[in-house]
Amino acid sequence: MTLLGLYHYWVFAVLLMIGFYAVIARLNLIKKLIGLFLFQSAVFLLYITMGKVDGGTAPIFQVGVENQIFSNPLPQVLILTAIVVGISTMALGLGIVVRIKEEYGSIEEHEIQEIDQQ
Amino acid sequence: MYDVVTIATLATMALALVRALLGPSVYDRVLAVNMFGTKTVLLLSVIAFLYGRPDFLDLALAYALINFIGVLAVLVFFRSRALRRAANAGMED
Amino acid sequence: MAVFLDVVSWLLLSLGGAFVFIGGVGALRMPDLYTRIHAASLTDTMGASLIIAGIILQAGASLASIKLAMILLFLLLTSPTATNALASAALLAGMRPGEAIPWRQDRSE
Amino acid sequence: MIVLFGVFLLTLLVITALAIVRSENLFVVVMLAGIFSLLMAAMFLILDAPDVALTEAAVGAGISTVLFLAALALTAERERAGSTNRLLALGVVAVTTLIVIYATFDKPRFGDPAAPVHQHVAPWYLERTPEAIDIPNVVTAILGSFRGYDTLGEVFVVFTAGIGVLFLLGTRPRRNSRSVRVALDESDAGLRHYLIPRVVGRLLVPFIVLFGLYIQFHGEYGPGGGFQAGAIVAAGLILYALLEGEEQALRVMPRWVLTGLVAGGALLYGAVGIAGMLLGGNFLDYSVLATDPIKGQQIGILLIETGVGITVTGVLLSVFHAFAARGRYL
Repeated sequence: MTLLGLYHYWVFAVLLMIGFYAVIARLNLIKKLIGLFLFQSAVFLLYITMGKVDGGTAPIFQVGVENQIFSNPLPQVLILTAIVVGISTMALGLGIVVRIKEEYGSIEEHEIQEIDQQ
Repeated sequence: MYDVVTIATLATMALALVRALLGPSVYDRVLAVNMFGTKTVLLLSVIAFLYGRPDFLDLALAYALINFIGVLAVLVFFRSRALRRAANAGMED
Repeated sequence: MAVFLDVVSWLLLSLGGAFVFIGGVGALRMPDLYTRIHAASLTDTMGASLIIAGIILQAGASLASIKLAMILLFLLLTSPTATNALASAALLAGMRPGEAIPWRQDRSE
Repeated sequence: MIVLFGVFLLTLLVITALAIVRSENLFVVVMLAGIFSLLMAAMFLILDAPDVALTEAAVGAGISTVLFLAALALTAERERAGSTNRLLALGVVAVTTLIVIYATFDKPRFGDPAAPVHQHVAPWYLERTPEAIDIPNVVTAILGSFRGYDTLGEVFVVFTAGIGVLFLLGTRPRRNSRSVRVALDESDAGLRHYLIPRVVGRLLVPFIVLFGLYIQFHGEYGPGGGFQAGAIVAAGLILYALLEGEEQALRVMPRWVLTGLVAGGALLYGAVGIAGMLLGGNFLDYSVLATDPIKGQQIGILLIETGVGITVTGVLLSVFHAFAARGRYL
């Protein structure tokens, strides 16, 4: 049981680092954005995992049911807004990439740097 | 009782994921995503009852309604690409 | 009566699960794109109908049943439409049904 | 049993993420990201977070795929192999992964009710919600009332991001990049030639918008609220634009309406705060909005959730139209 619980955190660590790898090792700008998407998803997962309580249920009161254990609602509030903020900022990032493509004709980091040095 | 269905759905999700990884064409991957979407609707409905909280069915309803927008976007994407290529070929002639 | 309902819904759920799984195997094992679409979409419809019918029997007459019926209705509308759109997109890109080698694209993958 | 289901889903998540990083075809990457989002939503539901799962569903099912595909149509579909020091990057990542995994052994046990996260404000929120606000969904109560100031900030981040996209893509493209723009006949726009998607899609648009409104106003009693509803309504209207072409969608909902929605929702949120101040309370203190403080709280939450929904709808639609108007999509 302890191991199964730890597995949640390990998946968080692995996902975080897969996203990090895409950001640092890939040169394509859209791929970097996808890496950021993975990174932020990993953080979402960590928050929600920490909010879970054994034997708990979702923090919505039910009529006629008393003495329920509820999972922690606070991380859920933070992540709920973060998902929508995430897609908006992702759109902003994609907008910047589109403009870069129009100005430089490429979305590969090394090609953009070559053009800049000329 | 719900466990059997959940296991079947999860196994099918794994199979669809394998199809998405193998490809070979991009359309196979779109097919896999579409399958995955339907399986998620079923999984969410079953989990709602497994947890004894039927009010979570709203989630499955949301997926059932908007999941196919992604596939339509793919169709629009390929259609505009085909038009673009035709237009480019026409300019070169 | 309750036992009878339980048995029927268990049967429906298991049968639905079997259909869903067979569809997954078909989507994995069939030789080309259009046969795979065929395997996936038909079993999807059958499996989803059976599973949701099974859950409705468990839920009884309640708001949940109405929601489940809506889910089934929308699935029956959207899932074939998505399949149709997918097949249209594949045809548009020049994939012909029955061709022995559908994987001309993406061979580098 | 359900823990095992969760573990299985997590394993699928890792496999999908690895495939996303490995694939060089960006279209495939977008499709796999769709699968990733579906898995995340199922995982959130298993971890007792239906509100979060609904948000992920509303955003991930339609909108993010549509936005990424629009960006791909404007840039490139394939990643070109470049030369980076992959080994160095892999080394850094491997070492960091090990450090993070080592740190997880010090974390509280998964599901431990005595963990520090569950000690401070969270029990207070759960305790106070029935007496101070009296709505069943504690998540909505925290989002709208207890942490209303925080949510105001988030709404303004969404607002700013939307304005930023409009600034970036609202300018006219240069002439040389316009040569590839396909001149489309109006009768040819969208998916008008595809009868089945068009008929079914048009049938579903009103249901999607109606469902969005249900999520908006049912958010105090079940999973839902402004953020989810905004994304769902936007998805429905984007579906309409996909089916009928961008021109027709803009005729139904012109740009000035979209801009009005973006600003109007944020303004409504701020106005509720100011109204509280004018009635003698603090900023975003809803208790003074009605004679009964509990009633006031409920009215306040309803109003600010509406503001959130309006802004999110406006921003997502404006962003979509900004990408679509760039010319190579739709």
